[in-house]
Amino acid sequence: MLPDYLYIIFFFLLGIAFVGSAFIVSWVLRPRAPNSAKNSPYECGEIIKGDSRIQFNVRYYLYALIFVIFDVEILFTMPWAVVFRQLGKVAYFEMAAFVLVLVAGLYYAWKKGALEWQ
Amino acid sequence: MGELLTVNMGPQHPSTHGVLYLELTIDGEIVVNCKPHLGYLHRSMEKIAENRTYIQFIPFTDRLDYLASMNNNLGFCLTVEKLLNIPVTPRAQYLRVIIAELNRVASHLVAIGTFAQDLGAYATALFYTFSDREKIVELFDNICGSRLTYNYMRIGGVSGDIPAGTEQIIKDFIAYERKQLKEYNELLTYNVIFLARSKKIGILSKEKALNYGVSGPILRASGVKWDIRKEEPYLVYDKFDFDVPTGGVGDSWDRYKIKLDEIEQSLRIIEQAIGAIPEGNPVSKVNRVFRGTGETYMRTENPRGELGFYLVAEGGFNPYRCKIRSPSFSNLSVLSELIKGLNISDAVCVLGSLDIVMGEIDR
Amino acid sequence: MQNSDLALQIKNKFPSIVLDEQPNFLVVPKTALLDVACFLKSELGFETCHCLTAVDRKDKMEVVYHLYSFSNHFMLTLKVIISLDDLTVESVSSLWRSADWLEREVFDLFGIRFLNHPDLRRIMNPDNWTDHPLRKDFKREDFIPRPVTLGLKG
Amino acid sequence: MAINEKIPGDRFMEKFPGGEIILTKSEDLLKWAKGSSLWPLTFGLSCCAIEMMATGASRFDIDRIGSGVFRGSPRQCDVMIVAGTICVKMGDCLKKLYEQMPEPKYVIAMGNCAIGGGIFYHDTYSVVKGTEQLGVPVDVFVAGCPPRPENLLHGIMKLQEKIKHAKQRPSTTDQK
Repeated sequence: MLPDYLYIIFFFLLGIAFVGSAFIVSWVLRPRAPNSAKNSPYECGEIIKGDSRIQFNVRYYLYALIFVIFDVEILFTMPWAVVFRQLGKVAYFEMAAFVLVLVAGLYYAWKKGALEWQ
Repeated sequence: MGELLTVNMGPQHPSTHGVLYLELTIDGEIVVNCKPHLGYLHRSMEKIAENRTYIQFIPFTDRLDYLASMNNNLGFCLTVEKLLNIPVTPRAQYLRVIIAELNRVASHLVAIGTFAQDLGAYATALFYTFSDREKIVELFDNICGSRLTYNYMRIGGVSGDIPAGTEQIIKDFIAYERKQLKEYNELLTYNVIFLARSKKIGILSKEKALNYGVSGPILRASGVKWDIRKEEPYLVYDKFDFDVPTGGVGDSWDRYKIKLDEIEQSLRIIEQAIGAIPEGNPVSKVNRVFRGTGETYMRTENPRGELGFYLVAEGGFNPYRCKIRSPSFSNLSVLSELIKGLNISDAVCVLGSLDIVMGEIDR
Repeated sequence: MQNSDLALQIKNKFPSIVLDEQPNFLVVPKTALLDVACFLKSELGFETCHCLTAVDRKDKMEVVYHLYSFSNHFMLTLKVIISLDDLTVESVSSLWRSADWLEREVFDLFGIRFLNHPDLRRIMNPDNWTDHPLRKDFKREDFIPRPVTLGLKG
Repeated sequence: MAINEKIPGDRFMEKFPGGEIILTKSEDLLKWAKGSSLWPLTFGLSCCAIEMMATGASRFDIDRIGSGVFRGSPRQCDVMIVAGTICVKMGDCLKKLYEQMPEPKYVIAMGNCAIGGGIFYHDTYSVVKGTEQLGVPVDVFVAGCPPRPENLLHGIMKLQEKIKHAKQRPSTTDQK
């Protein structure tokens, strides 16, 4: 039973090492010369007018929400898509049902006007 | 109505067509107010004009609207000829018409390419139109030795005759360009996404256009049938028949479509002019030292609108005062009215359709 | 439609003002500018203020208006003479919106103040500048004049 | 075949007998990578910007030398091509943008106006006479008004050479 978990742990560590090495190598190689102008925010070369810490419009949150739903959907279809030939007909219809439920959700959001900006 | 945020669509920005600084106050994605700031390319042209002789100022007019340098040269030389009433040889008039119209085609091609790029067709349309423009720019390179700032027109004519095989090159280019125009129509003009992004965006009514002094393709897109080459013909424009395409509603798509149709009309003019070039020397034999008194105002049809020169001369070699009335300056003043209430991506679309050049606005 | 009959119509509409009529431009006194401009726009059909500029004549300033009427294809040049000690004139941006930016540019480069202009600030030069570059008496130390060429004595 | 037979034309790499493996210093590898992927900042000011776009377009194709990716924000750029006339108002914006670029950064002054004021040197009150006057160190000057696209490509190649043959690591603190 244990070796199965070993694989997962091994892949988890490999992921962390892969991402970490990218950071470490670039941290080592890049020159560092911070100065005040470089740390100031980039505003097309002009002085910053007004403050950027404001209450954002709720529309942005709705967009983010719908994006997350479909992102998770792809997360599930990916492993299925790798082996869907061996799984046969049943898995196919199962996945189709899963996708249809989400499309219905999108249709509802569309008709409700969540995607319109106004 | 959330809190308002002030965003600098500043001097260094990929879609402001030069160094234009728009201070946008936005509510989420909607532009509530836009305050343009100019002057980031103000090179004090009019002060220079007062310290240069008439001939010495011609290279500076190249750098005004640097996409249509020939038309600027033409506008300035016509004004000086009108002020000092200098004759122009007939061959020079035909050469000037051909080359000014070729430069109009090149300028509209850049405007179409950058407009499509603003709407998200990243660089594909730009590559098409720029490769067409390269043919014209190479032709100008043969004629007067430079790709962008030509300094080709002289007071009283043109600086040199066109090399021998140029008529044939121009004829081939016209045939090639007509094929390309059909391709642009299929590829871009009636593309569903392109229509969705530019139809009904930034509608400019006729009265507002006249009130803001807008001129050129943008005025014609709003339905005013007005072209200086037809209304007050200069050079030999009255000898050619070409029609003035006018748009319907005055939205961004109309402004784009007008430029395509105008390329077609310019090709027609060039075709008729090529066939009827008279013989003769390209510049009139006049005493090359120009001085005079008086004042005059002359305007010509630039690709972007009516370029006017107001020259005041007090007898010296240099003009006493030279005011350059630039079309993009008035065209841009409409922008802040057009984009109130649109979201930012549509504001970029309207700015692209107005087709401004900062060198001409800031002088 | 020529300068002369335009001047005639203005004279019988405003008998009081002194209208100086030149071959190709009209000079209007500063005080009567706004009503003449209104009259030109409403009755005589001058839809656009095509170009607005100023000329520094060393002893006086001239503000030059080029008004164009699309209906009868005529470009009128209107001039207003301003003395150097009181550089102000009425703003016509309420009549023609195109004059708004053009007046801001004249203010920036010449220093002529346009009364009740909606937003009169510099358009071309940085806002902290105090001098006006296009005046004939404009002096600055970093202003490098071009050396006079031997051939042409200006 | 000698073990470290030099590859003709480039003194960095030595070839192993089999020919598949190349031996080089990590420093040179880093410089080669930096040189061949110079991302320019879209900083077109006036007429030279049109020639820069023509260089980016399909005929002169700046992608051949690896710097076709024109980035909008200075945070993702390596080279700032100052293409056009620098005016007084634009001067401090240029200085700030140069400061905001991350460290291995280079500047190409394209066109006479960016080099030394060019045609706008005399009788102007609002033109900065060259990039150097703003205190921005310039690596390559590309002359011309506007320089032809081939000139700009040549300028970028000269910059690549400069990067490859740089003696020590160019940190801007001691670059003056």
